[in-house]
Amino acid sequence: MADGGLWRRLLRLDRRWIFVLVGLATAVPLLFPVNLPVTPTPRVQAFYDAVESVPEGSPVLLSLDYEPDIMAELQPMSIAVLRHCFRRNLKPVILTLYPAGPGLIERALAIASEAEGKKRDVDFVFLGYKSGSQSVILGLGESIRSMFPEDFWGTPIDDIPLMANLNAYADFPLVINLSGSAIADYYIRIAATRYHKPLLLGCTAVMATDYYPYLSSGQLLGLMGGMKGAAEYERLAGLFGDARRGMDAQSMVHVVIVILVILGNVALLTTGGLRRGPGASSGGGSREP
Amino acid sequence: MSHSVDTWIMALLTLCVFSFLYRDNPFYRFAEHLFVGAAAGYLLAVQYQNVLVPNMIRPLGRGNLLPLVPLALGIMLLGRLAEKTSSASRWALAFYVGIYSGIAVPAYMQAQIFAQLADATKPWQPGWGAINSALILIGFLTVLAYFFFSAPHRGLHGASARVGIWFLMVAFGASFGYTVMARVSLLIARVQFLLRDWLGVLPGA
Amino acid sequence: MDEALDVRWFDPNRINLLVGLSLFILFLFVNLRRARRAPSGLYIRTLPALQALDEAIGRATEMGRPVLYLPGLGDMSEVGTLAAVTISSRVARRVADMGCGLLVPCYDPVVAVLIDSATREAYTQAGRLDSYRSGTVQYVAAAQFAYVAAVTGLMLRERPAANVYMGSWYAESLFLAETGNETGAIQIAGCDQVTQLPFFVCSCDYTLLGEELYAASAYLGREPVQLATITAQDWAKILAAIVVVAAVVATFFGYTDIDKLLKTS
Amino acid sequence: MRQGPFVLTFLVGAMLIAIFFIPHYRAQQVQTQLLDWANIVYAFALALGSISLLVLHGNKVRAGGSQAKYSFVTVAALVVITVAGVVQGVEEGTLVNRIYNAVNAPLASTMFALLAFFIASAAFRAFRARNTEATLLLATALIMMFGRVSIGEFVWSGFPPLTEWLLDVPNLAAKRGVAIGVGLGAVATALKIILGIDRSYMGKA
Repeated sequence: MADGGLWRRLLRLDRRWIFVLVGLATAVPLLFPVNLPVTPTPRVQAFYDAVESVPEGSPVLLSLDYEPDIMAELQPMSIAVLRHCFRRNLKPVILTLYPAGPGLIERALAIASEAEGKKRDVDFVFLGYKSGSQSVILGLGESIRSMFPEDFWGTPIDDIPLMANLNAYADFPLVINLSGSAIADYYIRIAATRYHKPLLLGCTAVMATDYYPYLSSGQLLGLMGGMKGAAEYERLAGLFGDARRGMDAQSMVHVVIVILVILGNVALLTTGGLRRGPGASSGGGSREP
Repeated sequence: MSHSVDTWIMALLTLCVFSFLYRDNPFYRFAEHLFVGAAAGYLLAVQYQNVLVPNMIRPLGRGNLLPLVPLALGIMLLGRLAEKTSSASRWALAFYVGIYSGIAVPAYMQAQIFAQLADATKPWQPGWGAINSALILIGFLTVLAYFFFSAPHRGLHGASARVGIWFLMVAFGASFGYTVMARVSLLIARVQFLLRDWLGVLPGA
Repeated sequence: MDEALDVRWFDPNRINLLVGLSLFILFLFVNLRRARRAPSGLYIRTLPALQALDEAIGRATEMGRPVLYLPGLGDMSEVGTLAAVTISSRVARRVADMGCGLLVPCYDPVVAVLIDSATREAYTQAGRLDSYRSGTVQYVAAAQFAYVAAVTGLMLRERPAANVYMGSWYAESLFLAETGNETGAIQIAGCDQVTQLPFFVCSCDYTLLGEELYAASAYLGREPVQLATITAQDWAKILAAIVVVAAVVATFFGYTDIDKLLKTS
Repeated sequence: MRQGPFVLTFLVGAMLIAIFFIPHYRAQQVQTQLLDWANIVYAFALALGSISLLVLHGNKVRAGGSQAKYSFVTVAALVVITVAGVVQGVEEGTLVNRIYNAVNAPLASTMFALLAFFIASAAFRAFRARNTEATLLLATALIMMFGRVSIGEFVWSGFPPLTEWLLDVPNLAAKRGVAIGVGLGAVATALKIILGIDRSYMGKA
């Protein structure tokens, strides 16, 4: 009876206990990391290799298009890519097509440039935000100057020596887009397809599968999806950032959910029951078959 | 601990929202009402600055009279503020609905139907891949059978519809499991914000 | 940027789409004729979710609690939202007939105006305009999670007996459906976004999958003319299946370019 | 006059369908113009909606009671942000931008993060092997979850390729079937509205 009662009670478990478990599974690994290994997938490896293959000292065009709501997935990518570029002595030219983007990018740049000891206007240029997403991406094929006459801090582009010979996609050996929206499609259509530029994409985990076809067609050279993609990249670049820190918590939360589901099903079996407990709603199968 | 006012505001609002997990309470209610007002106000300000000013006010100022058409429609819409004038808004609605239905017809035809058909009629993968191609074909046909409305789910049609729902369930399970990580990422970022940016108990990035 | 101006009056790359669209319109008109000639001749299988809708409204009336109708987070450029608007007028009519309360918080301001006028009209036709309160249909905020915050607040404080989700939904689907589940409301959902369907299936009592959302308005209307469009869709599905199977067969005989006929620019 | 709006919907809708097939630059200019106008009408609708939101919460404040203070928060936030945004703009460095970053952004991302909790509670409650369909849903979801995290690879190296297969084959098949059905449903719905077959969106049952 006691045992059966326990399982029965588990079936009706107040969901707030689940919330507590999820909360702990997130916070504890962040405070006490064990650093589970991260194995890079071929797509992220290809992303990394593409950055590695750019000759030292070359400029790289970096479009970072996201806002605070999804920064959890994309900000770690930005920091990792920037730091990797800095280490290889590449010169990133950065822009954003989202009005709430500059604040985030400023922070990412501060972290990356401080860590690698790089200076603005010498080692990188931040052009800031420009509205009109698709038309800006088109405009970058012709003239960066007409799109961004000044950089983010108000310095005229022509006063920045690094920008002297840079004015269009043609002047960059590589374009990188980290995006949480359809902006990625525009870069694929315009920068990669029309201007035949090598293009790398970082996006949210949910978006990633939609872009696999562009890898096989060669329009994308590499693809990094979500926090896991960012963690793989950090691992390749020998960095230890927010994504890798987060992966322990990811594993923990996933394990907690899997164990809960298994326990729920054991309880269902033990209590003999296809009878529904109170509070249990119809599962996937209650629909008309 | 952070010394920035903004960080404190951010942290307290974050905690207000988290408190919802326990139950509805005055802190959550405060955050909820603040959020609705702030979001509605922000949207209004953005629309004014990014749509009305460049597309209506400035052109009218330059003597371009075309924006008078949407201005008239917009005023008709505002007619709803009073009972007497509210039927004028039907014209503005009719215009708006017409535009988006008109765009939708070819757009859905192209992006949903033809794009998928073009993909489905591609030659099969060679070798073992052909098994996958065959499975995709079976899944596609049985799911279509499930959605077929003009016949009851009986006999062969019923059997295919049943297989169709199995494919749907596998797809739903995959989508569900795949999404967990994205959601957990967002939670991790919030916890990192609280522990690091606000409390300062985690090492910096 | 400065491409030569296009002066063609027809895009030959889109001829396949024109053919497809013409065929579909043809199917539509043929079935409209059939429906007008023999209104009872078209068979349409039932959707349990829509039968449950009546029960849910009935239960809300008995309990003296409102029905919460949520038209999705799509804007008008998504047809799922148009479907949500047409369904709202059917739901409003039933709610007005039964005399129970209705709450419709909206994400998109245009949708709010449309549903407000449709609902008013439905109450008028039911002869109960006197019981229509302004504020029944209310714009909240066109920001995803601000809207979610307001709606969860509504669920917890007004305790609707039935939550009806119809339209295009995104990440908020699970948030709302889980909160609604916790309040014990009967939940009926319809969604055309595949990625969100699993969450509704897990947390709602009934879910209209994909195109069932579009069929719902016709089902609830029950006019033969409406049902004719569903039959036209079924014909198009058969055609799609035939095209795909034919293409597979053709590739075995060495014709491998069928997919190019369906490519559009 | 009752018919007038439906005629307008038909004309605008039919014109936009036609324009899809006409690449002529003048036709494309017409489409751009109409979309511009629709955006302006939207801005007016947003103003109308915000006014009604203001009225709603204004009335609640006036009515007093324990909830009045919350409505006051909504009203204050809406008014302050709208006025500041219209006067000063919404760009980086403005008051509205600062409020957005300190209030809207953390509230939105924390609400979003709550999904991590709900996805866990939904999984616990709904993933019960009651029948074939539910079992398929639950099994695929568990495999996906394991295949996505480091610890899954640790347990069995076959998890990641299996998850890719689930996404690429059964998931693709089901999604394709749903997409074509949704496409047809959407085209039919939009056509019904353009042709005036379904007028229920304006309350005509």
